[in-house]
Amino acid sequence: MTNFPSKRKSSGIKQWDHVYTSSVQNAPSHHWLKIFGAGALKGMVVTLKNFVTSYFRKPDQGGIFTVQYPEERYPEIENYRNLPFLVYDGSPDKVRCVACGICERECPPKCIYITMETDVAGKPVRKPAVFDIDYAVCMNCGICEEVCPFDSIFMDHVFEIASPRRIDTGMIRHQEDLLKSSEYLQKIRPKTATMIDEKKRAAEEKKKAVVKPPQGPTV
Amino acid sequence: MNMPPLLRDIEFAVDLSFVNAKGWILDLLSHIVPDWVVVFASIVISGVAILVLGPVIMMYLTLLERKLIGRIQNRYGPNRVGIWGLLQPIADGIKMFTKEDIVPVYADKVIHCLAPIVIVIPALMVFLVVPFGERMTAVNLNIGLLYFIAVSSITTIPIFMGSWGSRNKYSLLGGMRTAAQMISYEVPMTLSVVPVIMMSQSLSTNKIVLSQSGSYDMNWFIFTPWGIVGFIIFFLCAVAECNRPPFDLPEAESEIIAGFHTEYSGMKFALFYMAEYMNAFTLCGIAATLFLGGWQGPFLPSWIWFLGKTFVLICVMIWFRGTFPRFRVDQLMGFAWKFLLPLTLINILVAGLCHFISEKTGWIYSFIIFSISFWVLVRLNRPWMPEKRHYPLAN
Amino acid sequence: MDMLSLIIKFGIYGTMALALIAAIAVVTLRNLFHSALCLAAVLIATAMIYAAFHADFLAAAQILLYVGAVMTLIIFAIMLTEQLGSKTIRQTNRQNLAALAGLLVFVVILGRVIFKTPWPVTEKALASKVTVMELGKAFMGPYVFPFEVISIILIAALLGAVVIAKKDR
Amino acid sequence: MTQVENRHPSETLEINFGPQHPSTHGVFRMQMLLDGEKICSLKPVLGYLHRNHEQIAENITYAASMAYTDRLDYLNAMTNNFAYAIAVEKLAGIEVPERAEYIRVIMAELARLVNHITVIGFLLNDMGAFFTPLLYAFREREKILDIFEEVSGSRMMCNYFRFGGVKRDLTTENLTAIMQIVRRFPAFLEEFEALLTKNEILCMRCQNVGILPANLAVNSSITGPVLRASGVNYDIRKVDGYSIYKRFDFRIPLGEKGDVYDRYFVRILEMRESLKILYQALNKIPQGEFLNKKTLPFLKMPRNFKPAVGEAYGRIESPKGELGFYLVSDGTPQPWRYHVRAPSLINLTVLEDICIGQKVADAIIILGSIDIVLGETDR
Repeated sequence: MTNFPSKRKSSGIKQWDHVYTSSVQNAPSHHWLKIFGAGALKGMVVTLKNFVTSYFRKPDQGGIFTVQYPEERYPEIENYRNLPFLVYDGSPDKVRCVACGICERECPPKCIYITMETDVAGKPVRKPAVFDIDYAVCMNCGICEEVCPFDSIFMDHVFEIASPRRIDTGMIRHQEDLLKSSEYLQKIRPKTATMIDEKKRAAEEKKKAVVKPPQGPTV
Repeated sequence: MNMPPLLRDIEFAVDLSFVNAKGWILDLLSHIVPDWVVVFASIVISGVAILVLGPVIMMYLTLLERKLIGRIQNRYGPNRVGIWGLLQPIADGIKMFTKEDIVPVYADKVIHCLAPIVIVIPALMVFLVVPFGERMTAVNLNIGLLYFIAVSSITTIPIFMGSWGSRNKYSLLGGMRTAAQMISYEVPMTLSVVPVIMMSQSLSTNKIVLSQSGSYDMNWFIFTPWGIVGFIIFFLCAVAECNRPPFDLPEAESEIIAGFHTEYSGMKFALFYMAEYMNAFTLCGIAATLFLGGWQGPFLPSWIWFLGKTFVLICVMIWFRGTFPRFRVDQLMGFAWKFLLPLTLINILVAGLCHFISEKTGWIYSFIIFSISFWVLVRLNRPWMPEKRHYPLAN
Repeated sequence: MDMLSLIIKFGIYGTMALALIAAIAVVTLRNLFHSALCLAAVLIATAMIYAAFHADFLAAAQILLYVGAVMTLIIFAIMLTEQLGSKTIRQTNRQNLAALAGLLVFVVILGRVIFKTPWPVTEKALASKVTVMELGKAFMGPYVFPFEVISIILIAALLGAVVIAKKDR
Repeated sequence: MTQVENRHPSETLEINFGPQHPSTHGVFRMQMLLDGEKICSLKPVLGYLHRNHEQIAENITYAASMAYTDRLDYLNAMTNNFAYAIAVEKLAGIEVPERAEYIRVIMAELARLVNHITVIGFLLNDMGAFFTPLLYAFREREKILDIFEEVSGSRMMCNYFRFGGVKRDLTTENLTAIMQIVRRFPAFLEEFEALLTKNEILCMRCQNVGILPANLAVNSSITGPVLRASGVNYDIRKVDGYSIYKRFDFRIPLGEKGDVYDRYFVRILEMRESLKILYQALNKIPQGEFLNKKTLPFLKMPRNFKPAVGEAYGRIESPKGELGFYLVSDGTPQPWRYHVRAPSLINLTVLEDICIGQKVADAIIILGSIDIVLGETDR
């Protein structure tokens, strides 16, 4: 059980029935406020109060809650998801994505298009040749991120992507536009990135541990 | 008032600065040009002053309204164009001028285009009798008040023209609502003025103001029992006359979109708006003149008193807009005919009574009369009164 | 000052001409709504003429009652019968004879008034200005009986209207 | 219902309210026949926002539909997710851990708060109060949406529920923030009510307008606050006791007459009851799993999630009424049949009955008080 510090007295929670029933409606019927017009006047007092308090109250206490967008920005929330991007480690040619196509298959509005790269001999390489996402179609559900077994696709925090065009340079993003470094991921989503890094390290150690023993006897 | 002579002189000079400025210009002109030009120039100066004043007032009233309502709703209001958004009205004006001017295909084009022009004329004409300050009435008509009521009643016709000319069903509904509302509210408004006319024994706005002087120039009509009731009724009717919330049925945007100006765009729309805001200003100004002593008031120059009172009333109008939902048509009419009208008639009687008895007994009597009549009227209007309801909480 | 009076004169004649033109338009225009608007123009022009002849009260009353109230009702009626936004009703002049008769009666009355007035008008009559105060005193003094009778008739008419309107329910 | 018989052949005016109209809450059209301002007939015209929701869902995996349910009633994605999750869990027989149930209830009740204040704000907007109640409501709504964003990643399209739990755990900071909202909300409600409940104009507009009799409401299978405002004690939270609602102490406010005012006030009271539930849930929430570990592989590979052949109907008390998902599985990764019982659509069926004989302005507020969201109505 989560225990909350008892702030009951200060925050106004007294008795249940008192707080959770409408005192306005249950006002005694002989109240002087029953005069016709009193309710309207009371409403005017409320708006006047808000008018006055808008000058000195804080946003979360009933003051002005506008965020003056280009100058002020909303604090970034780590879990915020907007549009997907691809992660590379170190340099852009070391893409985490192996073009397995799971995200392409699971994407509900089908906004991802992937083809696998082939080497000179025509043998497929575990790397995407084409990785396009149509941002105009994407509905920011985050399923691609969830299903990706290689932790290579993540939801971005960038939302200023307005464009007058839908195709070409507009909303269809190619692989080179989608690629962002793992440092960027660390920056925008520190918790997730750390978790993934730890998982990877653990997996690598496990791999080493698994790979080493057979090496031993042969040497 | 016991003020040092120098201070009084200064006040006097400031008070009459606009009047004196006009006098100097005319003096200067009279040396150069023939007499009839001087007379003409006098009219032109007053006219130009009003023609400039009207739109400027309208522009900054919109800003004031948006700012105040913004604050009421815990927003900033316009604050991007200029400091505190002071250039916002100008930006709006530019936007209005550059917008496409749409005339519906099946509209009655002449009437459709004429309506916004016609609506501004009465709105500007009523400025003539508004006493902005001592000796600052453009035309001192001896039937000023009647003129004001008469001219402002013309406003229905351009609204009709707009609603009929645009051939839109929403506009038509809006036009019908306007007609009903304007006619209804003119009656209690005119009747609520009657006690003022009775007491000041004049229809001239200037004389009405002068009759409210007295100790500290504070002998305003609102400080009398009939004045307070008359003022409330007049103000409510004024709000209804200029179609502002909670009486904004003719342009109810959530019901009939924008009523009579649904089909207007660009500058034509702006003209409708201008007329509405100028009407709001003049009606508040007249309310201040009739009940709040107009430009009377101690210490400060007269025109500051007048503008101050007027803007307080306008702020109350804006406050109404920020608070109240809208009436329904039948309730609106009922409020005028079944509630305000009887109250105005009673008010006239009370005013007569107060005239003949001493002030103290007058207060007591009128308080009793008003409470009884208020109670009776509320009883009679039972169908609309809020019901007390019981809400069981089931398990 | 000569110039000024000339301007005023022209103004008055212009208003008269406007009133006449608008009056002709009222009967000749085929669109009912346009006719009604022209009627409003006639009434306003008449009020302006009154005002020019120092009958301020009459002018204001004319605008208040005729333009503000009567015209509004007429236009209201037109809008209600206009099949609401569909095709407009055309104005027809079928009652030519009746109109002619009415016109004749009007001309006769007007002629009588003109012939009965002692021309040229005396200076004294011109100087006397009827103020609102005097009007009020007249209503409450010598003319109190007709005034009250008219109010009773109006109230009766009002009640009658309510009764007729209520009958439907 | 009250039929307006044509006593005297007066001219009627046919008028289209919408699809582009400021107060039809989206692209909804009401074809009205007016006699003056009185409504003689009213035909709701739907389908302007039809997006083929059910067909899409029948062609994608079960998990992928979760994101689409957000778009049904876009004001409360949380409850839509809840209903869908319950339906799929019934279909596949998935257990939900204790903590997850608590998180679900907390989110659903927060969504109810969001929905009800927004609806009341919009109702007042329809009534002509120039945005003031709406913006006060939005001020509080923002705080709750902040919570949604923190836990789910999106303010409105939450996509937060998963089969067998939720996507992410609530942190202690989240819980404290929610507690703060719950603590401060009554004060806001008092202010809101001081502005509205006793306002004479609001009473005049709302009382005895759009009366929905209890028998008509039951016969037309109306649900939610609209039904309860007519005095019928029916709340699926009590009737089904789904999830863990049986553990909480809360009551169902009932209306007296079934008019717009009752619908307004029942919502206010419901918010207070929701606060009670939230308060209890926040105090009782246990530690533990937030997601059934068995379903994790399915979430990683949605194609492998193939419920056994069968059908299931999961329903919850969404803020708008009974929201149900009917699923038929044929053993493939896609549902064979997927149907949504949308409360908005079914509540809308009485619109004509309760609007006839009222004024135009009333029709608008009746529509506002029924509380439709076109995303759900047209699907």
